[in-house]
Order: sequence, then C-alpha cells, then structure tokens
Amino acid sequence: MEITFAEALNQAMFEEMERDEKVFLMGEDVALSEISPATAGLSERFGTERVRNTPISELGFTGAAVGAAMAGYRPILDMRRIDFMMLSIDQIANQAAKLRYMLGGQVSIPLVIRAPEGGGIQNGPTHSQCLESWFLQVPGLKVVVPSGPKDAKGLLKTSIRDDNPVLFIEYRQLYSNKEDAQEGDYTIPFASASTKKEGQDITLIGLGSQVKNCMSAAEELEKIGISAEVIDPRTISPLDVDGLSASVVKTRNCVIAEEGHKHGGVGAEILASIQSKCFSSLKAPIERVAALDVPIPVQTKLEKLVLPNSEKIISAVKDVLNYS
Amino acid sequence: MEITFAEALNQAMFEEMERDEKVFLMGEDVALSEISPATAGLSERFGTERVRNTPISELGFTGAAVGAAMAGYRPILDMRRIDFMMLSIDQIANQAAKLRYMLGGQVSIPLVIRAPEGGGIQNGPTHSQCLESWFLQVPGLKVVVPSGPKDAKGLLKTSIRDDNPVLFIEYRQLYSNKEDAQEGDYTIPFASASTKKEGQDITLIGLGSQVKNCMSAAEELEKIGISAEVIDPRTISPLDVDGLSASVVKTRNCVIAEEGHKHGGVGAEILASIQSKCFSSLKAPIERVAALDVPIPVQTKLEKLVLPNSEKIISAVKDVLNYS
Amino acid sequence: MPLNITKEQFGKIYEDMVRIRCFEEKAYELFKLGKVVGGIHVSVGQEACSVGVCSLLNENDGILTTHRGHGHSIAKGTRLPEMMAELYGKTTGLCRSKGGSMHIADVSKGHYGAHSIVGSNMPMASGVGLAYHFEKKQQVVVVFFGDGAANQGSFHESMNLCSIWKLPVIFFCENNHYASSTQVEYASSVEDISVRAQSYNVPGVTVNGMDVLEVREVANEAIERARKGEGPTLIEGKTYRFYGHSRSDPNFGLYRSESEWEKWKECDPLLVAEEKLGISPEEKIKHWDIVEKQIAEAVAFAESSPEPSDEEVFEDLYA
Amino acid sequence: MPLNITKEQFGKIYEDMVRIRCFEEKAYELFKLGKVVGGIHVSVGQEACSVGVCSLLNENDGILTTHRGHGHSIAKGTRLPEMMAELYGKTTGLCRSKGGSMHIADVSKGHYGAHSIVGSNMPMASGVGLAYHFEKKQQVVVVFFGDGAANQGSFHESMNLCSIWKLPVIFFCENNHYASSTQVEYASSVEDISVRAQSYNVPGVTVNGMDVLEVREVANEAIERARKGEGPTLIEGKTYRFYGHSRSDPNFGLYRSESEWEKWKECDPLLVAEEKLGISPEEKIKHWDIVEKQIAEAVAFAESSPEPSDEEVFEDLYA
Ligand SMILES: Cc1ncc(C[n+]2csc(CCOP(=O)(O)OP(=O)(O)O)c2C)c(N)n1
Ligand SMILES: Cc1ncc(C[n+]2csc(CCOP(=O)(O)OP(=O)(O)O)c2C)c(N)n1
Ligand SMILES: [Mg+2]
Ligand SMILES: [Mg+2]
Repeated sequence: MEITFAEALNQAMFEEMERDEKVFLMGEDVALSEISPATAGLSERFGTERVRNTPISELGFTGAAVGAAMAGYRPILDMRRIDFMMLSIDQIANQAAKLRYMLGGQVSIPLVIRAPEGGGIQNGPTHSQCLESWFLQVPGLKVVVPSGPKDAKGLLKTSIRDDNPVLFIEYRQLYSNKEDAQEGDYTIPFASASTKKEGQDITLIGLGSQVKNCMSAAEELEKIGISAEVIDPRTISPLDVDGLSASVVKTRNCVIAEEGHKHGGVGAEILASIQSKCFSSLKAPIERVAALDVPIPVQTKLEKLVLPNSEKIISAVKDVLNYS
Repeated sequence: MEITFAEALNQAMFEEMERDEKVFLMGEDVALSEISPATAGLSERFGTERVRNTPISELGFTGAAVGAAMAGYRPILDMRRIDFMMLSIDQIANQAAKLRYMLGGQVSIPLVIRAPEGGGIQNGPTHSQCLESWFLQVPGLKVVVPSGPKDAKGLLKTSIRDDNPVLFIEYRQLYSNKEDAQEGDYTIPFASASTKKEGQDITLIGLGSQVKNCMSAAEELEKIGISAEVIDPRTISPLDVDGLSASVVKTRNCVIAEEGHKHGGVGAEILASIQSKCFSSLKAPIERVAALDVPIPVQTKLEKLVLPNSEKIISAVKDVLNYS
Repeated sequence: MPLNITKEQFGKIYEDMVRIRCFEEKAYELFKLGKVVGGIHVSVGQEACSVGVCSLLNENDGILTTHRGHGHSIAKGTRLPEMMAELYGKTTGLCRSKGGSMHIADVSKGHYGAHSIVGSNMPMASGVGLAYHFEKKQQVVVVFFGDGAANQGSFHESMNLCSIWKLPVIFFCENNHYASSTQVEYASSVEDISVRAQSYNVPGVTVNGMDVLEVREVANEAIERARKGEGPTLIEGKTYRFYGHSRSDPNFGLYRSESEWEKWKECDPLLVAEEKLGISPEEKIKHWDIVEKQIAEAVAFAESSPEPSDEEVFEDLYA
Repeated sequence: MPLNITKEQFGKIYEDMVRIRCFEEKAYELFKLGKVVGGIHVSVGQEACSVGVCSLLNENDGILTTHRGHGHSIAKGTRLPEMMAELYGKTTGLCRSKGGSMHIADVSKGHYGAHSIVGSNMPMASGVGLAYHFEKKQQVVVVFFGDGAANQGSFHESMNLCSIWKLPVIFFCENNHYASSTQVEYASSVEDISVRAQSYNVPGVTVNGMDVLEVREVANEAIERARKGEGPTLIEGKTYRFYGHSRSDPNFGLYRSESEWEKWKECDPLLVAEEKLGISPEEKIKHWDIVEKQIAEAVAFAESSPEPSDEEVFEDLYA
C-alpha cells in the first residue's frame, strides 16, 4: 500500500503503542490530531495520558522522558523541530546517553526522540537546521536517519523496541513523500545500509533528504552513460562502514550527499571511515555535497542556493570522474 | 619569560581589559581569585562589575552575554567546563552565531566563550568531554583550540578583538604547562596552522592537548629513524586547509590526533578536507587517533584506556607507514 | 510620576494601534496570496499591549520580541517599507531577506529583534539591560513574550538575573491564553503569570491587555522604576489573538470555541481605545487614511524591490 | 496523619545520621590520602535533611540527588561497601567505577542516582514521578538539590510540569547558603527559596535543616500529599556544609567567615538530634560503634576489591 512518510511514522507509533503499554508519546501540541499527520489520531485512540501535551519546556519534558525511561517506561518524544533540542541537549547528551554507562549498567534508557528537521520550506535559520552530526560524538546514543516511508516505519519500530536512547531524524520535506510499504509489523536492523539503486561507476551515499536527490542524479547520469549506485546508510550511529565500503570498493568512486553543512557534517565521518577501508580502490578523492556553510536563509532563492540538490550532486560526480 | 597556559590566559584578559573598557568577564565564581589561575587578580584590578559572578544559570547568563554584545559590549564568558555549555548552546548556536546573518548585518556579536574542557584528571563522563566538533557545524562561530601558553595568549587576544562570536577551547590538562612566551601585546591570526616540528616522513596533525603527545611521539619516532612533522591547526573554524595540506603533500602520510571521540570528531573534518587536496600524494589512508567511543570513565586506568596518548599515535604512524 | 497625556499623544497612540492592525491584516492577506516568504504570526487583537508599552519608550530604549512581533516592531517605530520588504523576501528588507517575519529587527530604532526560539529573547534582553546598566544613561529595555514562553527555564533564569543585578528590564508577558493549540490553563500552574514575580522579589502586575491606557499606566510605573535603577518588573497583559496561531489553524473551532472568540472580539482593543481616547469619527477616518496610505506605500516598496543577488547568500555572516 | 515515632525509629534516625557523618569523614580522610578517584563533595553538616526525608520513604520510593549526594544515598539505604568501592575506583563499585562519587546510584534501593550537572536531576525526577503516576502505586520520589540549583531553568520547568500534572515529586532544596564560593544572598533574588513555590501553585515551606525532626514533620506532610495524588511540594532546609565545597577550598577564611562557620557548628545536626531524640550516652556509643564497624568493613571491601579489567571499558554502554 502507498503511504506517506508521515503516515509511516503514525503507523509505527500506533502499532507499537498497541503492542506495548509502556510506550507513550510526549511533546508540544501532540494531542491535537490536526497539528501533524505523524501524530494524528493517536490521542483519540490512546488518550491524553499516553499522548501527552507538554508546556514549552524542552529541557524539562525531555528530562522527564529520561526519568520515565529510567523508571521502566518507553517514552517517545516529539520535538517538532530539532532546532529546539538545543534547549534540551543536556538531558540527551549528558544524561540519557551516558546514564547506563555512568551508573555501571544499573539502568537502561529506552527513549526515542523524534526530531523533524531540515529546510526547503522557507523556515529560516533557526527552523531549518540538520543537527545529526552533533550526535555522532555522543557514545550511548543511536542515530537513525530514514529516507523514505518504508524505511521510516521499520526503523521507527526498531527504535521504539531498542533499550537505548535513539535519536530518530525526520526530514520534514519528506513528510508527504509516498512509497509502497508493507502493512503491519516489520522492523529494520540498525547498521544495515540499504542499496537503493545498483550501479558500477560511482557510489552515491545519500543521507535522509538527499537519497531522493541522489536517485534523480543517478537517473540523469544514466542518460549520459554513467552508472551510479545509490546507497543509504539509514543509521549513522552505528554506521554500516562495511556495507558502504563494499560499494565504494566496487565502483572505485564516491560522492556523499547530506543536507547539513559541509564543515563538520556527517559526510566528513562517512568519508573518513570509508577512505581507510577503500584507499587502494579509490580512483579520485571522495567528494561531499552539502549545505553551504552559512545559516539557512528564509528567502526562497537564497535557501535554494544554500541547500544541496541533484544538480550539485551531478556536478560533484563529474568532478570525481574527471579527476586526474 | 616562562609562563603557564593559565597565566597566558590571565595576561591576555588582563591586557585586553586594560586596553578596552568594553571588555568584561562573566561566569560562575570568576570574581574569586583563588578559584582559577586563569582569572586570578582580575576582580581585584577591574572590580566586580567587570568581573562578574553569575548564578548557576548557564542559559541565562550566556544569553545575557549575547545581548550585551549586541548592545556594544565585548563580553568574555568563562564556562568553567564545556560540558555545561549544553545548557546554553541555544544562545550560542541558534542566537549568537546566527544573529548577524539573520538580522541582515544589523548587529555584530563580539563575544568570547572560554570553554575549559577535556579529560585526564578523573573528572568523569560529564566533566571531561571535548565538544568542539559540534561547533564546526555552526557557521558564524569561530573556534580556536590553542595547544600551549604562547599560542593561547596571542589567540585569546585575537579572539577578544574579533567582532564575531569565538569559542575558545582550553584543554584543562594544559593549564599548568609552561612555555616561553613573549611579554606584552601580540596577536595570532586565525586560520594559520603552526608547524611545531619539521619532518619528512609523515605529518602528525595534533589538536589542543594532543599536540604535546604528537611531539613526544615524534621524538620517539626519531629514534627509530622516522622523521615526523608536527602541525597544529590552532583554529578549526576557520581551518587552514592549505597549510595542513601542504605538509601532507610533502610527507605523503598523515595521522590526526585529537582528544574528542573518533566518531564524528574534528579529525573527520580535517581528514575529509585534506584528502581532497592531497589525494594523489597520499601513500596510505590517513589515520585518526582519538578517544574511544565510550563516555570518559572516572576511574584512572579506564580513563587512560579511553584517551589518546603518544603510544597510540606511534602505533598509528607505524600502521600508516606499513600500509600496503 | 502621573501619566499626563496630551490630545496629540492620544492620536499617536490610536494611530499606532491602527497601523499595527492594518499592517497585520494586509500581511495576512498577502500571505494567503503567496506573497510572503515563510510563515507569519499576526498579532491582531494584541495591539494595546505593544502600543501601551512602546508609546512610553524613547528611541534609545530597547525592545526584543517574539515570532509574533510585528506589532511591537511597529509600535517601536520600525520602518514599514523595509519591514514589508522583509516579508516579501526582498533585498531591501530589514534583514536583507535572511531572517523573515520571525526576525524583524530595526536596531537603528532600538529594536533588537524578534526571536523565533520561544523564550530565547529574555536572556538576550537581560544582556541589553546589562549594557544599559553599564552605560548609565537611564535607558530601559522591554522584552515581550507569550504565556507559553513563561514556562521556559530562560524566563526563570533571566528574571532572577535581572533582579539580583537590578537591571532596567521590563518583562511583558502577553498572555493571549494559548501557546499554539495549548491552553494556558493546561500548561501553566498559575492563573496569573504575574504572580511569578514574587519568586524574584520584584513587582508583578496583571493588567487588562485590551486597554491601551491601562497598559500604559502599569508600564509607566515599571519603566520609571527601571530608569531609577530599581530593577525589573513583570507585567502580564491578558489578551487574545483574533487569528489562528500561524499559517493553517482557524480562528476558532479547533481548540478555541466560537463563543470564547466572540467574547474577546467584543473588547477589541481598537474599540476600547476609540472610546477611552475619545477618538471622533472624523479623527478616526483621518488616522485610517494616513495609515492605509503608509501601508500601501510599504507594499509598493516591497513589490518593486529586487530579490537579493546570489552573492548576498555569503554576506553578513562575519563582521 | 500525625507523625508517631517509636524509640526504635529514633535510634535508626540517629544512627543513619551518624552513618553519614562517619562515611563522609572517612571519605574525606581517604581523599586526602589519595585513595579516592576523582573529586568528592561531602555533606557533613547537612545530615538532618537527608535523614529527615529519607526516613519516611519506602524502598520502592525514589530519590535523586546531586554532586553532594553521599548523605542522601546512605539515608536511602545504599549499600556502603559498594559505595565506598565506587569512590576507590574498583569494579565492585555501584557504578563499576565509571561514575564515581558524583554518580552514586543504587537503583535496587530506589536510588536513581546522583547527577553531576547542577539542576539536571529535577527534570529526571519529574519523569520518575510520571512513571509512578502511571503505575498508581502511591510511590513518591524526592529530588534533592542545592540553593545554587534553584536558579537553573530546570527548576522552573520541572516545578511547573509536576504541578500541572500533579506528580508525586518532592523538591527538597538544601540551602547551605553557598554554591561553590557564591553566596545565596548574591545569586538568588529571594531570601527563602521556598517562596518560589507560589509560582507553581504548590505548597512551599522553609524548615530548619539542622533539625531532623522538624525536617521529618514537614517532609511527612509533603509525602502524604504526594501519595494522595495532590502533587508536588517545595521544601527548603536551611543548612550549612561544615567543609569546603570540594577538593581545595578551606572550611572558612576564603569566602566564609570563621564566625559564621562557628555559629553554624553550634547547631550541628547530630547534637540537635541527640538532644531532641533523647539519645543517651550509652546509646550514642552503641550507634557509633555499629557505624564505625560498618564503615571499616566498607573500607576493607573497597581496599580488597579489584580494579576493573581493561575489557570493562566497553561494557555497560548499550543495553
Ligand atoms: C523553543 C521553542 N519551542 C517551540 C517552538 C514552536 N512554537 C512557536 S510559537 C509557539 C507557541 C508560543 O506560545 P506563546 O509563548 O504563548 O506565544 P504566542 O504564540 O501565543 O504569541 C511554539 C510552541 C519554538 N519556536 N521554540
Ligand atoms: C550546570 C552546572 N554548572 C556548574 C557546575 C559546577 N558546580 C558543581 S557544584 C556547584 C555549586 C552547586 O551549588 P548548590 O546547588 O548550592 O549545591 P551545593 O554544592 O551547595 O551542595 C557548581 C557551580 C555543574 N556541575 N553543573
Ligand atoms: Mg500565547
Ligand atoms: Mg549550596
């Protein structure tokens, strides 16, 4: 059945809340169905105790989720936008991610933080950021970045069932994208990169919103006789370095596309990890396509200039293939 | 004259506060001279209006510094430990760094955030972190990472005179390290990597606390006939990619050492930037030496296992040079 | 100091309120026509708060506001054409089209910006207050925020900081009873947000936020106090937004009842002002005419202004 | 419900206080001998607060504490040998030597941890309270924090959250008058932190934190209230730490005067307890003997325990 990305999230949460009564959802305005298709209908089905509106107190309610997790529940947080997580990152990075280790294994923190993010809809500098790269440096936290409805559903279910804190990134520009997804229950393991299209000449590693840009780029490239493989890591902590490297060893060329800024982005880590495994196979330096290193302007044209797109990917591919 | 790292900071602040009355210092307990050699004597000289104790309200006083900067002052914040910045990062990354761009150039934010950080002194998971990699993804913010007293003084002065927000990282384990530094006024430009030792066979890029480990590693390597060049980027936003690359083009081998975690660390960005410039020169993949991807345990032996050191650097060098 | 007020000031106050109303109505219309870049949050219904306070400020006093900041901006004297151009995403906009509606600022007029992260403006306002404290020129800064923002930690930290340092900062909470779809009765543990002033040993007062003169009265005391170096005040204006929260929610029927909406519409701050200020029908027409012309000029300016050039994307990042 | 108390309970209360005192003195001594890994913050002088509250809790009630958390841990029944081993950095420690003094926890005893980021335990305590609210088993959770922490935004957000959701959380502020070197009179805008309860429409009460029975009285009411589902209470215990803040500052002479220190020492909570509880000299000796033996056993356990193995560095990261 065709479902949207938002519907996929909705189904995953709905089914998991049916399955396990310890699962509950918190966030600003989550109890109002009309606010987002991702949470529509949940409060009607599960009540406002389990689908719980919060005050605008990001630090407070995030910490409350951590505490509830410590005491045996399985909270899902809806952050509405990852940008707001700057206010609560202490509870995630200093507490949730470290607690188990720091307390010598006495607790586990089965917490999912759903973090919608990204640009492309003129929301300006403080409402368009991609911050997943920060969370790579946080051992104890898993980071999931789905690129389409089908993966989103299975990965969200895996996240909810995981006994560790999971940051679940949702690119907002994907919310209305549709895809055939199997109905009912399925999970997708972490650290399993997914090959979205096979190819021989170059590997395009796309993250989140950039998988579709890689796919369009690959289509265009096909027309000029370049066969690109598109691969999606799906989780970045843990990262399927072997899966990604195998593709690059095969194609001997690689471009990495992400929506975050280039400087210090996830692409840097992916690049660094695979270069050490593929060094002797590589015919050219790995290129990164990412947002320009400026804040995301609200203005439509300027925002377009800043964000990555399939043309920029194509041009990077040409640079790589023309390298000498 | 020989001065310690902490004295270097102290001199820089002292001299800049003498020079420009718009400069002031805020932070928890900064007005008590005995609290830290970095701030000793400042409240006595400049009074508690300009050397201002704050309540434990990291978000509040950081935002106050941003506001004061917007209104024409030049605050220096003393965060005591970078770990606490998780509580105030919204004011840094969403506000300070973006304000000038977001308001179309109407304001400038001449703010210095002094962030002591790092491990090696059994302070445990929440008091030993290295978080500079997060700030790479924050366009609008400059990030300075000195490795010794002489650089610290010049770079702090440059930071205080810069009209933009600057995150100034201070590795605490360096505080008592001594070095000859020239007296009086001098500044050091950003984006100018510094070669700490020349060499022919491999480039060791060290960040902050790891420069000294690279130096000891280089000394050891010398004994077995390996000539290592040690280079310190000094600032990571902006990063002197050309300077670092020039060294790697010369030596054709590279190891990067930092105290942060490997996954998503600064080393990943440095590696990614230089590989594209040095690709054809490189004889082996660039290796990264960094903290293990676990929180920093308080226990002495475990902490040592987690942190990088000169032995780990030496072993990485051997791996690189033995690559085939 | 009692609040003496001249006939001329009456007119200015009323006209400022009309200016906000007209700007917002026009902005909303343009938004629906797709002329506005990004989202907007209009403040129709809340004009008495912005004008009541800002009519007492000098140009070298400061304000900071929120995502719902057009009203405060206009009341503080922000240039209308450049403001409209900002909504249009033009290079002539106040923020050169980079910040949009949620970041309107006109620093030349003492407007230190709308800030889009809820609660983030209070710490920054403390800092502007600290700068004024250093300067010793009797300036004050007013920070506007919503009932929702009053549950942010930044509120607590900033109130405490301004109190212990006796900074000239006025905290003005526009309690419009909703934070997005969430009722203040649900999200806030107290009925009157002004009682929270007690936690910081500063005056706290709740005022009818639909009555510009009542707001002025209360704000005046707070401003005097701040100018004298006696520190901050927390003021809560009870008010209501006549439109939905932002782009898509209806005026009523989803989380607000029609009867509640009707009840508040009856005390429309413009009607209250007309009566209390004794604005005659002729004067009314005169003010509206002036304002409508200004707004039309602002729209014309915005329409005719160019988009930013590609190079501008890299400008204004570093000083 | 009036607080009936038996002779036996008197003994237990006194002994708990002695246990804390002895543990802390020993820990401090060992710290100076270089036996302790990392820093410690001892709570000597504040025993009446920890014991007053925790003596009323069941094992399935929860607590969360701070960097200065040994006292609360002991009062809640935390196992002493494993706690001492944690200070020693041994693999038998409560946190397997990874967390150290600032992260003592014994979840089996309802102790959800000391938390080293000032103010961070309050949001987590709200969450434990939320879990208890879901469970409907009349459990309560107490979160201890300092006067310094009361200026963190997390305090505000958590108090509000617990109030609107009527969560069974007791906020116990140990106002020992200093946050590191900073006086509460400087950093806090109010003299009694308990007045801040008014901002959340919950009871707030200040109590003599040197008197274990007074603390018990007040805590009992709060706990009853919480068990009945009536929500949180804010309690402030006025107290004093007899030692410096942490590793290096002296008991007095730097930021605290000797006379102030002397004055507080006169109301040493142990002396107050001996008198109020009517502990005879013989009983006193008996309790101290028991405790000293326990502490000696704890030290012996810690001394003889092994360091963690290298492999342990990777353990306990993921569940
Ligand atoms: C930190 C943060 N959290 C959430 C949001 C999303 N948001 C924007 S406006 C708003 C409601 C604000 O309510 P209130 O403070 O009462 O102001 P009002 O909209 O009523 O003027 C929310 C939740 C945000 N911008 N920032
Ligand atoms: C967020 C944060 N800021 C600063 C510190 C450093 N610090 C540790 S304890 C302390 C003082 C705490 O004072 P208080 O809350 O009164 O507790 P007390 O030490 O008096 O028990 C400070 C500033 C910290 N650990 N966390
Ligand atoms: Mg509101
Ligand atoms: Mg204290």
